[in-house]
Formats: sequence, C-alpha cells, structure tokens
Amino acid sequence: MMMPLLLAAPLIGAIVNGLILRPATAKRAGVIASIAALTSFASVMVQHFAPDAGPFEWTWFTVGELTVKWSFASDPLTWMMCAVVTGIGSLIHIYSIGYMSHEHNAYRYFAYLNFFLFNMLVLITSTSLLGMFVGWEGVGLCSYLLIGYWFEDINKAKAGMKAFIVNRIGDAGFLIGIFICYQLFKTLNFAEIAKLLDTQTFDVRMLNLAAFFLFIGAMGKSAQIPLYVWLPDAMAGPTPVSALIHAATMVTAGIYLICRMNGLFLVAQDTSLFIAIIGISTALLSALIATSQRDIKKVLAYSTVSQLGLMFLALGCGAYLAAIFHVMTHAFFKALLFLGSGSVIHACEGEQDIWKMGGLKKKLPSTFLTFTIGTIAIAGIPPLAGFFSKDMILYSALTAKSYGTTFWILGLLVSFLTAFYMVRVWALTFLGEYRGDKHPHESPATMLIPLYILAFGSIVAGFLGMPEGLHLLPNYLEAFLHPVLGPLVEGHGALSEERAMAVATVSAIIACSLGFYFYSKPERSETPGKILVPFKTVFENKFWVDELYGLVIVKPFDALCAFFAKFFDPNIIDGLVLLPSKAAQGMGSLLVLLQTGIVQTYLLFFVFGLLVLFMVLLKGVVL
Amino acid sequence: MSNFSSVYWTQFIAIALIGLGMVGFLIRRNAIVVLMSIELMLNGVNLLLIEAAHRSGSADGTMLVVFIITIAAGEVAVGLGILLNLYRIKHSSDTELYKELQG
Amino acid sequence: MDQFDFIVLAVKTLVILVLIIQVVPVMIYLERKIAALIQDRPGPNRVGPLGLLQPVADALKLLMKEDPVPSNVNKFLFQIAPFLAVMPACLSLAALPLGDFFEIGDRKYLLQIADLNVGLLYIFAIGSLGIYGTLFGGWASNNKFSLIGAMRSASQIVSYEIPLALGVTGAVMMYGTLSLREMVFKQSGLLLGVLPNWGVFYQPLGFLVFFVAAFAETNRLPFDLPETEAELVAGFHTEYGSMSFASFFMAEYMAMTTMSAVMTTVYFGGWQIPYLSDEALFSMIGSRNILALIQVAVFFTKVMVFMCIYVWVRWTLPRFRFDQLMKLSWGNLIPIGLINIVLTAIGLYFWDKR
Amino acid sequence: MTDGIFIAIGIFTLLCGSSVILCKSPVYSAFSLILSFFGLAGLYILLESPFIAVIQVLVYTGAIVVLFVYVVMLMNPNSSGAYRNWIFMIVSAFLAWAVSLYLLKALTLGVAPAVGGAHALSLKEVATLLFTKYLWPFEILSIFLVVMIVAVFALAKQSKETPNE
Repeated sequence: MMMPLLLAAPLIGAIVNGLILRPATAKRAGVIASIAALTSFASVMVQHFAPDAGPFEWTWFTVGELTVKWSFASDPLTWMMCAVVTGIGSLIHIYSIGYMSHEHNAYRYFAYLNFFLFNMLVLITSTSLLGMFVGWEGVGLCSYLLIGYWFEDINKAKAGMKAFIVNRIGDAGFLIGIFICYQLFKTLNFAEIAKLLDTQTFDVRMLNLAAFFLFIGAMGKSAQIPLYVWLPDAMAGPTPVSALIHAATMVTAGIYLICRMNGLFLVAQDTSLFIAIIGISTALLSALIATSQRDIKKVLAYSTVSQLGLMFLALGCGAYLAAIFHVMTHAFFKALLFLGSGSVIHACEGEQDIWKMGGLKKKLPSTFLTFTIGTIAIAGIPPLAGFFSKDMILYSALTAKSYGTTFWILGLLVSFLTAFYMVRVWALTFLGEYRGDKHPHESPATMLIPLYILAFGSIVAGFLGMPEGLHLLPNYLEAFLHPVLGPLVEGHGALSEERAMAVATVSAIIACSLGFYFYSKPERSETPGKILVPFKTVFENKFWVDELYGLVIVKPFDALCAFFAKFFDPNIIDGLVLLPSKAAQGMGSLLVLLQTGIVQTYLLFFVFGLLVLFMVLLKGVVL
Repeated sequence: MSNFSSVYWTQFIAIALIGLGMVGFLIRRNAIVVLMSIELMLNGVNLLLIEAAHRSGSADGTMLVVFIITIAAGEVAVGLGILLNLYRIKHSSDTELYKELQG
Repeated sequence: MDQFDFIVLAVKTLVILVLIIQVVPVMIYLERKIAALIQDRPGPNRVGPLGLLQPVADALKLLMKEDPVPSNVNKFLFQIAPFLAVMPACLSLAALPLGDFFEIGDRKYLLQIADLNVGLLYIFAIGSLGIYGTLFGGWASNNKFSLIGAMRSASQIVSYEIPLALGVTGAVMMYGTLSLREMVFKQSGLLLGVLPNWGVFYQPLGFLVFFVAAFAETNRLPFDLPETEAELVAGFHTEYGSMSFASFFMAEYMAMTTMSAVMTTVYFGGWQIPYLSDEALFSMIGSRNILALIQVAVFFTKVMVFMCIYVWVRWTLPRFRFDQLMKLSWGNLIPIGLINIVLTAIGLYFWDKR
Repeated sequence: MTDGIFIAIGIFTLLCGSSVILCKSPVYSAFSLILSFFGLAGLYILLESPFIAVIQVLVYTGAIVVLFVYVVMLMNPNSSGAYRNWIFMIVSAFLAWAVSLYLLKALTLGVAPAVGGAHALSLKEVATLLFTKYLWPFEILSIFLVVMIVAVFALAKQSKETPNE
C-alpha cells in the first residue's frame, strides 16, 4: 500500500500548490510542499519494514503484441535510491522555505519542486524502460522549469532552454537505445531482460550498440563530456534547486539506469571501456576548470561533473556497488556544500563571486562549521564519507580488467585536484578579511537545521560501505544490494587495497595543505594564478567548449534554416504555387495581341473563316 | 436576247464583283471606300439574283433585289452618318485611327 | 430591226435632239423679251429685226470666249462636270412622245425615240443624274462658294425629287401605266362634255405639287439658291469659262423643256387637241404625216406655254431662303402629295373609270 | 451578238469596279462607282429586267452615290496612305481570290436548267406581287426605313452636340 502513497504525495502537493491554492504566500506553499515530501519519505521507510506484495501496476496501452503497463515495484536498489531522493528532497524543501521567503509567487517554485520529486520517483520505481523514460522526460521538464524560474531575466531563461535542449539530445539517444532493446529482447521489463541475458546469448555487436545508446541517454542526463555544458549554466536557478537536482537526484539518474541494466553492460565490454574513458576524461577536464572558477556555484557545479565522471569510471570498470555507494555519499556532502553556498549567497544578498567574499567565519559560524565538514568529506580525508566511497572507486579502477593502473593514477590526480579547489573555495570564502561591500548576517533556523542533518549524514554515510579489509564494520551496503548488483568482483591490481587507501589519503592531505597554504593569506592567493598563467585563461574560459559548440553546431544549423526560409520556400514552393496563375496571365497577354481594334483585321479573320468554311463544305470538290 | 450560250459569264462577273468588293474593304484604309466596296459586293449579289430570276423565269429574284436595294440605301445612310461623327472626332477617315476598342 | 428601221430610228433621234436643242436659243430670246415686258422695257431689239438675232450673238459670244481651267483645280472632274450636266438632260428626251406616229411606205414609226413601258420612271431616273454635274462642278472648282453652291443645289434637288415623284404617282395610279404614250391616249375624249379629258382636271393637287417641284428640280428662280449672285457669286459654275458655262446653261434649259414636256404629256394631254380627236382630224386632213406634224406642233405650243410660265414666274417671285425652301419641300409638298395619292385611291375605288 | 455586248459591258463594269478599290482618291472611286452602276444597269437590261435597271439607276446612282460624293466633299480626305501595308494586300487578295473560286464552284454545282421564255416583268406584275406574296417583307421594310431615318436623325443630332474640338 505504501507505493501508491509514495508517488501520490508529491503529485498531490504539486497540484495543491500549483493549481488550487495559487495565491498562497511562500511560507504556506513551502509548508505544504515539505509535508508532501516528508510523507513520501515516511512511506519509503515503512516500505522497507513492511514491503508490499507485488508490483503495483495497471495497463497503459497495447500496440501489436507489445502491452505497456504502468508498474511500480521496490527492490533494494530502488529502495535505496528512493530513500536518498526523498530524504535529501524533504531536507531541501524545508531549506527552501527560508530561502524563498521573500519571493512573492513562490507557490509556483514549490509546485515544480514537488512535481520534480514525483517524476524522479516514477523514474526510479518503474519496472520497465518505458516507464523510466516517462520519468526521465518529466525530470528534464522540471529541471527546465526550475532553472528558468526567474524567467524575466533572459540569461536565466536561455540557461533553462540550453539545459532542456542538451537533455533532449541525450533523451533521443536513450529512446533509440530503448528501441534496440525492444528489438533484441522483445520486452522492456528489467527483470525479464536480466533473465534473458542470463539464459540466451545475443549478438554481442547489437548488445554493444544498445548499451552505447543507453549510455548516450545517461551522458545527457548526468552531464558527461559532450553533453555536460548545460550543468554549469544550470546554476542560474535558485540554489536549493541546484542542490536537489544538479547535485543529488537528477544527475544520478544516468548512473541508476546503468546499474539497473548492469546485466547488459557486463556483457557489452567495449561500451563499458568507453564509459570508463569518457568518465575519467570528464572528471579530469571539469576538475581542471573548477580550479580557476570565480563563482562559488560554478566551482561546485564543475566538482559535481568531475565526481559524476568518477562514478562513470567505476561503472565502466564494472564496480556498480562502488558507483551507487559514491552516489549516496556524494548526495549528502554535495547537497550540504550547495546549501551552504546558498546560505552564504543568501547572506551576501546574491553575491556569488568568491573573490568578493572572505572572512565569513566570524559572521556565519554555523554555516562555516557545516561547510568545513562538507569540504573535508569531499576532499576524501578519512574517516568521513567521501574517503570510503572514492577509495572504493579508485580501488575498483585499479583492479579493472584493462588499463587499470592508468585509470587509478588519473583518478588519484582528479581527487588531488578536487581536494585542492575545494580548499581554495573554502579558504577564499571563510578565511581572511571580508572583501565585499555587503554586510552579511547568519541565515534563519529553517536553513541551518538541514545543514546540520546533512553534515551528520556526510560523517555517518561512509561507515555503511566500509571495505572488509579494515575489519572494523561489515559492508552493510554490499550485503543489502547483493541480490540486485551481483557479487563484488575481487580483482588483483598493482597495489593491495590497504596500500591504495594509504596513497589516496596522503595525496588528499598534501592537496589540502597546499590549498590552505596558498589561499589562507590574501597576498599569496594570486601566486597559483601567476604560476599557471597560460593554463589559467584556458581553464577560465572553460576550454572554449561552449564557443566550439556554437561554431560547429549552432551556426551551420542557423545557416541551413536561413537558406530554407529565405531562398527555398519563397522561390521554389511559392513559385510552384504561383506557376499556374502566371501561365494564365502569359496566355492572356498573348491573346490580347489578336485584338488590334482595327476593324479591317477583324474583317480579315472573318474572310479567313469564310474560306475555311467553304473548304469544309466543299471538301469533295476539286477546284 | 432570251438565253445565252452559257450562264457562266454572268456568274463570273457577279463573283468577280464580290471578290473585288472583298479585296476593297480589306485593303483600303479610307472608310468611305470601304463602304463603297461593300456596296459593290451587294451589287454583285443583285446581279446573281437577277441572273437566277432570268434563268428560272420566276419574279422572286427581282423582288428580292428590290428589297436589297432599299436596305442598302438605309445601310449607307446610317453608315455615312456614323462616318461623319467619326470624322468629327478624329478629323480623318483613316480606319487605322479608329482603334480605341483594343485589348 | 432590219437595216431601214435602224436608219429611221437614227434620223428620228437626230431630229428630236436638234429640235430640243433649238429650244435653247429661242428660250434665251423669249426670256429676255418677257423679262423686258414684265419690267416694262423694250428688251433686245438692236441685233437683227426685233432683236431676233440676239440668241445667235449670245451663242457666238459663248463659243468665241476663252475656256480657262484654274491651276489648283481637280482637272479631270472640272472638265467632265459640264458634260455630266448636259448628258442626263439629253438622255431624258428618249421617252417623250411628240406625237402619235408617221408612216413611210407601209410601216408606221412612233413619233418618239423609245416607247418604254417604264417611260416616266426612266425620265425621273435620268433626271436624278443631273445632280452629279453640279456636285462635281462645284467640288472640282475648289473654292468655298462653288462648294457651298453645289451642296445647296444637291440637297435641294434630292429633297424635291420626292414631291416630284409623289405628284406624278397620283396620275400614274389613274392611268395605270408608266408608258407616256398610253397616258396620252387615255387623255383623249371629253370630261363632263365640257372639259377636255386631261389629267389636270382629275389631279389638280397632283399637278400643283409636280409644278412646284419641277421649278425646284431645274433650279429655276424661286428656288434659285445655288446661283444667287448676292452670296455665292455664280454658285457651282463660278469658275467655268465660256463653253462649259454655256453647257451648264443649256443643261438647265433642256431640263426645263423636259419638265414642261412631262407636264404637258401627263396632265395636259400631250399632243391631243382639246376638242378634236385624232380620228376626226385625220378624216379632215387625210394624210397621216401631216397629222403627225400637227400633233408635234400642238405638243410644242403646249411646251412653249409652260416655258413662258417658267420665265414669267422667274421675274415675278422673290427668292426663297434655304430653310424655307427645305420646309416647303418636306413640310408642305410631300404631305400634299401623300394626301393626293390617298384621294386618288379613294376616287379610283369608287369611280373605276378604266 | 448580244453575248458580245454582254461581255463588253461586263468587262467595263469589272474595270470600273477595280478602279473603285484601286484609285487613291475617294472622289475618283466614287466616280468609277457611278460608271460601274451604269454598267450594271446595262447588264440588267440585257437580262430582260428593265424595271430593276431603272430602279438601280434611280436609287443607287441617283441617291446612294450622291450621299457618298456628298460625304466625300464634306471630308475631302487626302489620298495619302490609301492602302494597308503590303502583307495585308497580298493576304487579302489571295483570300478573296480563293473565296471567289469556291463561290464559283459552289454556284456552278447547282445550276438549274435554263427554262427560258422569261418575260420582261412589267410594273403591274411587280406591284401585284409586292402586295400579295411579299406583303410582309414590304411592311417590315417600311418599318426598317422608318428606323433608319430615326437613326440618321439621332446621329446627326449627336454630331451637332459634340463640340467639334
């Protein structure tokens, strides 16, 4: 019984907020939305202890021999994802009440947020690829609506559109993937597909192709190399939105898809390798860009992209458990960091440039405390969450079947850079003197409580998936997800697990100290910029990727449209339509020549007619 | 005087008159001459009728000629009236100047 | 038509032509004498006894004078016009019956050139050709006055042809034939014992219309507009020299003679002597030819009487204005003519004399 | 012998006819028209219908051509540019010739045998025919003539109104 409640609660919240109680104030709308989110979180908890019987489903439509059903079920993987989504979702709803208090029509924001939650849950809980695709599209729509929430500002509206279009490109690939899957397995249900993969053998090339197209869908949604450009621009939306959608939930949909279809990806080795390569290169690229960003939210956005790159590295190497574990931990500390930056921005009345902040330690003590915990977690310092999940990924990369060591080294470099730029942001915002002209003040309680809860989460989350090697705690997560994701593959890499952990920890500590050394004192904060001068401009301009896309794709496309609009349509199509009328006019003007107006020409025609008449009448007679 | 060796001659002359009249009103530019050539054609027709009446002995041909002559008189009267009006407007009787009614 | 008949016909034509042409000098003389008489002056008496040689002098003068042809004139038509004027006048004599007939050997020959059964119609047809002489003459001489003169005379002659024809139609209905010869025979005998059986007593109205129209046809005085000295100098024959002018003059007089002859034939019994029928006369004289001569003499006296009336009218009545002229023809004469035809029709219906 | 005269007069008429259409100045065309009508009158007489001959002379030559000459005198047109351009002349000449040829052939097809013995039509017979067999055409013709007169008056009035600019 819990499943329908899980889905219905956010939907009802969205409808109530959006359509019925429209002129509500921000507080009232926020409370309703949060209640809806909390009920769905509660139903997830209850679901764990009293699971439903079978999948909750009813038929949607039947075409030919394919009957598509709305069916929602819960298995350990779905449960875990629902827990993360609804948990962090409700925390962010509570946080938004405070954050959106001065907005005059916030009911629209809360309606979209609830609707987003509903779509995310549909995506996670549906048992068929098509159901997932519906959720997938709904989530894309909500992210567009929320990014473009302040649509009066043309740039924010453009950012919304950009996100939507790039996602759509990914979704197109996902759709093609679904078609190929249907072509191969004649069914879209995950369980049946998994069973078929075990029993029957399919053409490997087709499997690779299906996996490749599904991965394109994942790339679009989880912002990997070619389609990541929308995530940094998505920061145009309100900060809680960035926190919820672009840190915790939506971006992880791609990873959830691949974990759900792990059977297929295990067989399609070439695609998995491809995923790994794409993952690590995205991670490296965005980490480098993050080091030189001025806007606090842009830094966090690029760090999200690089963490996602690491997750995809894990998926590429077959470590689905590591990826999911990192998804969970990353959700906690990244949401924490985003909400922290949100309260900083809230305090500095919308100022986002870290070079205009500083010395906020004294003015925002609790935000400072939680932000520091988040930074330590993401840097990967033990015993916090980031260390365990990142280490599991690095170890799995190390023990991967091909190129293991190179992946591990690059992974190490990425985590080093992550630590460095996070400490840079932390130092520039909180240490030193205040460089801005605003007068910041501490955020209200509703914003701080979620920060503390998330801080506690990012400390504890790590202990759920501790590797056996440390003999401290059993790996609960591995036991819990074993039936869905299959056994943890024991590979042998260049180093043993403990030694790999040690190396990672040392590199993280060095990065933190380096970052602290440079950015704690204002006079020394310019030096890294001077050292890396040639690279700095490259990083700042985001490797000119946006400009490249504009040049390569947008401009020729515009040219093509212009060609059709200006030349092809008016001349060819209109020309054809007008042809008969012009022909008639031409004919008319010809006949006019006959009418000279002079009587004698008419007489001539008359006599000629007479002659013809005679000829006809006297045909037989020979003159 | 009653009958000729061949009827051929009168018909030849009559048709020649008709032909001349036809050429006349096609060639000449002067409207009066056009009317005259029409009269010429009518006379050609009269000659044919008289010749037929003479040959067949019936009076119908003669009566028809009388009617044709009266009608021709009326026609010339009106034709010349129109011509005079045209002349008053155009100051010339050249048919090629009366071409306002063209396409 | 054997050889001899042909010769007789030729001689007859010549004689009649000469006779009619001789009328012209006589008329010139008579005209001057009567004019003088009316104006109470002696008239021409210098040339020859009692001025009798005056016409010869005039004729000689006209022959001797130079016949100039102006430069900017339409040469061909200018020279043709006089002949066109004279030609119809002569042609119309062909149908006039001067007398009954004469005999040479055992064959009888009619005292007229050709007895057409459409005689009267023929005379009118040829008469209507007279217009061309004036038209071409006036137009060819290329000056405004003669052109206007020609225009006036043409329209006058055309518009008086109709009353002329209507007048005669009454008589034709009565006689039932167009041949002049039969008309004359029909007028023999007595009417009511007292009056000679002439057309005029049956057709007084018809005669009146015809009489007035005759004046207009020949451009004689009351209808003298084409040659009015005041406005048009000499009208259509202004430019013409001696002989051409003489021919126009001759044409006018011959037209007068023809009209008088037609009037005598149709209304005054032609060569009939009032109370003497031909047979009675023949019984008295005995020879057919002498009778023919007498008939011709009677015919000519009647014609001369009419000619004198022409001249008499000319010197007494003033000239019409052009619109009066037109009004007279279309307004008065034609209606009277139509009435006359209706009356004759009624008369014939009741007293079908024939 | 009469054939000879007939052909002579015929040729004379045709000559005058062709001079009607060929003379440059309309006055000479009118003059040759008169001569051709005389020729025709002669032909009618030879075809033993003097009544028609006299009517022809009286009506056609006496009235219609007078109208023509009258109008020619009023207009005194210059004789420049009498004919259309060359192509027209050749084309119309050919067309007229061809049509006449066909007419001739059509007429000679239906030649009725010469019955002969035709008597010259006297005025009495014409009159009786006019009022018996052809009464209706006669009446209609009278109406036609009245209409003609009204038309000519209208045209004359119209020409008076238009200011001769």
